[in-house]
Amino acid sequence: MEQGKEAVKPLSVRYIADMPYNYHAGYYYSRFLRELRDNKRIVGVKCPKCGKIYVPPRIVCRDCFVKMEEFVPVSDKGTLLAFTVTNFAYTDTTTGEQKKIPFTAAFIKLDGADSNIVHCLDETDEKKIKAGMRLQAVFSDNRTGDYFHDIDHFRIIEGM
Amino acid sequence: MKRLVGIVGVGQTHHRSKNTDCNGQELISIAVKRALESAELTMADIDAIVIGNMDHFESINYVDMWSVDGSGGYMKPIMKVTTGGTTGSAIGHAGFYHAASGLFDTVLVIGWEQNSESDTTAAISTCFDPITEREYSAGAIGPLAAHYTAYMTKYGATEEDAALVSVRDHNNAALYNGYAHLRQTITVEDVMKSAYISYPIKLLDICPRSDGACAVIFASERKARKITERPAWILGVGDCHILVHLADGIGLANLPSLEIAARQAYEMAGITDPFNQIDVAELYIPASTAGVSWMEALGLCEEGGGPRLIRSGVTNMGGKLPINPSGGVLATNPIGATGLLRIGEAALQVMGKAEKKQVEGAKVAVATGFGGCFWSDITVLSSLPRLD
Amino acid sequence: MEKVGIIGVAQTKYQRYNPASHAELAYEVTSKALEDAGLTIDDIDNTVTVCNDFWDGRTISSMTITEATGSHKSPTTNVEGDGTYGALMGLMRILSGLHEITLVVAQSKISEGIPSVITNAMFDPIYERMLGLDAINSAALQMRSYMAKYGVTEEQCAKISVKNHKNAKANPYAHLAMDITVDDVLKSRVLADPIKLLDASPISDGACAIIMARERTAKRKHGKPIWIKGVGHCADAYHLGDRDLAEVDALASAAKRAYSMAGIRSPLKQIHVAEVYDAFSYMELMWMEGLGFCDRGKASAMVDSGLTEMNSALPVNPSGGVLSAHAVQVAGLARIAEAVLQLRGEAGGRQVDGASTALAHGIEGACGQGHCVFILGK
Amino acid sequence: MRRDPVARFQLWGCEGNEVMAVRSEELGNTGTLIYPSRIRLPYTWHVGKVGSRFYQEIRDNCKIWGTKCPQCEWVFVPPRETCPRCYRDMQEWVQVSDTGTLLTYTVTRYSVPGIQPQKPPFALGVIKLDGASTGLVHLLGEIDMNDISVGLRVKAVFREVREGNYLDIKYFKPFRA
Repeated sequence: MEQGKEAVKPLSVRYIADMPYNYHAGYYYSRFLRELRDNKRIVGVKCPKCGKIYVPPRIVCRDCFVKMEEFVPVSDKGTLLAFTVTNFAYTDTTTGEQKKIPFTAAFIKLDGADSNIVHCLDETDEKKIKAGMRLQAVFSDNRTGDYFHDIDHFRIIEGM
Repeated sequence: MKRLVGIVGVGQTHHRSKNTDCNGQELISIAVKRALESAELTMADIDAIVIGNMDHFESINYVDMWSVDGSGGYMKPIMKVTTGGTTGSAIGHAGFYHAASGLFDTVLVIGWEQNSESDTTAAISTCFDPITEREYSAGAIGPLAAHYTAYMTKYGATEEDAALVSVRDHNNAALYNGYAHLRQTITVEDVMKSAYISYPIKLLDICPRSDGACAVIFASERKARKITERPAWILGVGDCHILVHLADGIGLANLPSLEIAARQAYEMAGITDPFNQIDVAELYIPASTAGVSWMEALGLCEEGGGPRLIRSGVTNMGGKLPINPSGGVLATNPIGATGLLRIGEAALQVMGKAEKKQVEGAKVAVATGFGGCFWSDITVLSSLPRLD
Repeated sequence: MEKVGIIGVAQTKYQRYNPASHAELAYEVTSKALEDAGLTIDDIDNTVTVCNDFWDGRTISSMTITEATGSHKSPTTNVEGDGTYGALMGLMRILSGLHEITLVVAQSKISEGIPSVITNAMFDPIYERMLGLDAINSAALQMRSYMAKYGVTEEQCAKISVKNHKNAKANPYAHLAMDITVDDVLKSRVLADPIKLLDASPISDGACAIIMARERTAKRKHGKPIWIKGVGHCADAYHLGDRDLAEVDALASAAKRAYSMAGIRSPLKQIHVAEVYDAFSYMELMWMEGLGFCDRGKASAMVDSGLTEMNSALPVNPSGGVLSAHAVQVAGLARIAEAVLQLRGEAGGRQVDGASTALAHGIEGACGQGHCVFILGK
Repeated sequence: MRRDPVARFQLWGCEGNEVMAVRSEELGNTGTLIYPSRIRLPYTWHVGKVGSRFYQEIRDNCKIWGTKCPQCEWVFVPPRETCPRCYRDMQEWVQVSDTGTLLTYTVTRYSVPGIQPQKPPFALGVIKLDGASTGLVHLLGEIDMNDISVGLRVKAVFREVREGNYLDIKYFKPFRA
């Protein structure tokens, strides 16, 4: 090999990194997911100090830093705060395949909750969606304990 | 500040969309060698190293260990700090703390990313909670868009205001910064005509993804004074990592984390009148819309005063308070390095070494970092060891 | 170095499959550490979390425990590495003069992922990663190299495992506490020879938190602060082939730094108890050499003489060490927490009598490429 | 809107996914759930100029080259642009032998789907090639798993079809001069 003269075409190494994880839902999410699955009910957890209700439930109040233990149901209806229609393809990391697009990610404040949730709408035409719209959760018939499956999507309540 | 720490060297790569010439370690070494050269130091002078990036962008675990070939960390103290988008600013702060602790005199800080090695959107989607968020979360664009929509309604800001920010940053990069990734001048019309990503944010309003690295050398007061006549002294640091659920960031009227972080850093630095005391700012704005609405969190204007500030042109080069002479994040975004580039560029300004992008007579600069879940970091730098 | 004291420590019990989530584990140790220190979250003026995006299966993994540790309430950063590195970052933040009281939290749910897949990602993707290297078979390369260079036997390594699992019986937090014999170790299933199942540490979920404070504050807030006397960290070369795997130069350099800060000239005499990161049995031998408790290649003889057993000259890993509970990221911080308990005299059945100086050690990367050493004292 | 209505959640104590069986005896009756998922992503890593030349020489000529540090005079294989020990640029390329000495080895006997180059058991060793200062980690082949020993002389066996990656060297086999 003659030094420094030979043209080198840069190579690359390709492969798929595949890392399985058995995420543990823990005590708080598990309660939330079981209520969805078994009772079609959305529950949050209430801070004993400030009274804020967090959905999905979590162990500690963000503001008061006290442990929360009182689970309370909230409405399956709520208000659309913001949304994004995703039109560009990217890899679905749970499968390694391309994600199915378009989909509408929705940030929703459920009635009775003090925090917001993420889910999707069954509408992908941006012109038909407006922040402030009223929404309702649509549950799957065959529920498995998976938030993004048991609530299939949120629908826009007509006449709003 | 108990112990004074100064920045004495800054180096960066030429940022590109795809860097096939070198592997990650070699990319890092380019920035490191330039930083050493700028401070007229050798690797033997370095007492400790801090490095940061986003693991799943290159799929390398324990980057502090892996990087040793490029970072020069062989038989040296090295550690990794990572906090998402704020990684660059967090490692800058970590470098500062290394030197300020008195444990180390000369500290090399490295931020890097080879974004082209992975699907960045997919990799970033894994930052969302796997059980209750990940499925439909493709990034922070939605919340940023919602935020600006609310801001426009409340304060009469317009999409053109955001376009002005985009034009300012892109053109600064094109005209003054040879290292920048995107180096084309654009007009407000170009921005307005570009496609919507998520209303009101358009293609030319958002940052690219880049391959690149940045290295900054921090030194204790004694060492810094030996190395250079004019170090960039760190007068204040602040950070606030306020939220963890993406959805909770919706409906924020401002960027509270930046307000809190700025308050910490300003108090430390003795800044009471930010607009008049700060000469130049390098801000981590992921979208041009933030370049309008976050000005007030930094105390640069009154509530709702962002549009006025941007329209007046004072943040342009030649104005009273130039923002992002380097072109900022909208022109260059190697994610793990992005926040550190802000600190490095701000340091070059107060060291008087910013060359074509130099703001004449700049004595006080601020640099910010943004990321995670609406988190902010901020650094105040100056050519003066204290502001009186 | 200005005096910084550790005034609060907390650990969870380590176990495989802890049903609590990352945040729930982090909250448990945060609230316990606060209780131990007699503080509330409002007393904490900055936080260092220790999270790793691979082990946690999440980019920006620190987000997972931000609220649970209260780190959203004050300045914070996240160190990605062993817990000892997190503690070092916490220490530096206080020494800077900008902070008074630092909370350091590490949590780990190793049972969520596949350790071999995650540790495979330590190796260079353009070179060795394709060989199926992971934490176990790379350690096997090191163990063989060490045995070959210094004539160490598998039996001598097995003795470490026997000692540590036995010590663990007095540690309520330990994951694997048991009486085993050298023969049990030698006959256990071969994973990657010479490493056998009982030479290896378990997969544990768990968390640990410590709270440290500047001297004045530490004395005011706590009756028995344990002082940080010295600290050092250092990294060796990256590629396994660039290193002499049987040598411990990086550890020796880290230890030298920590010792000179702490005024330790004769480690064996001046240190009364050591908690070291024994992810595999042979590692304890190597680390003892790196820490200067004996000459290179002489640790096995030291173990043969029983010098590192409980009630001997230098008890090593009275807690049972990492062999008895291995929550990655947490394990080094847990070494510090255990050392603190020893110095406070609160180590219960695993107490080393009269301990006034202790060593805690963490490792980073493959085959102990990086090391961090803490010297603590009363 | 989910694509597949799969049962992703399982109660503690049920079988986990294919690679991680949850051991029921270790679980209490906590009613907590697990969520089997993964992070699966394609990556394209840039080898860089120096590494590409190394791979190219193996691929096209079955020759192994390293780079030599002007200061410590170590020859690094795989080659690096910068000496990791001295942090000096290395411009000198040095061809090393395809034969070498085994520094250490192990036989991996557990299986991990997705990351291993072949079905276990397989042998790995660190080989110091003649003329190199560093060891090269690689597979060992054409060898009885019980006959491997430190100090063994080995020789590279190249793949018939080479693609420009680490496995263009198929393995190292025992070699008698």
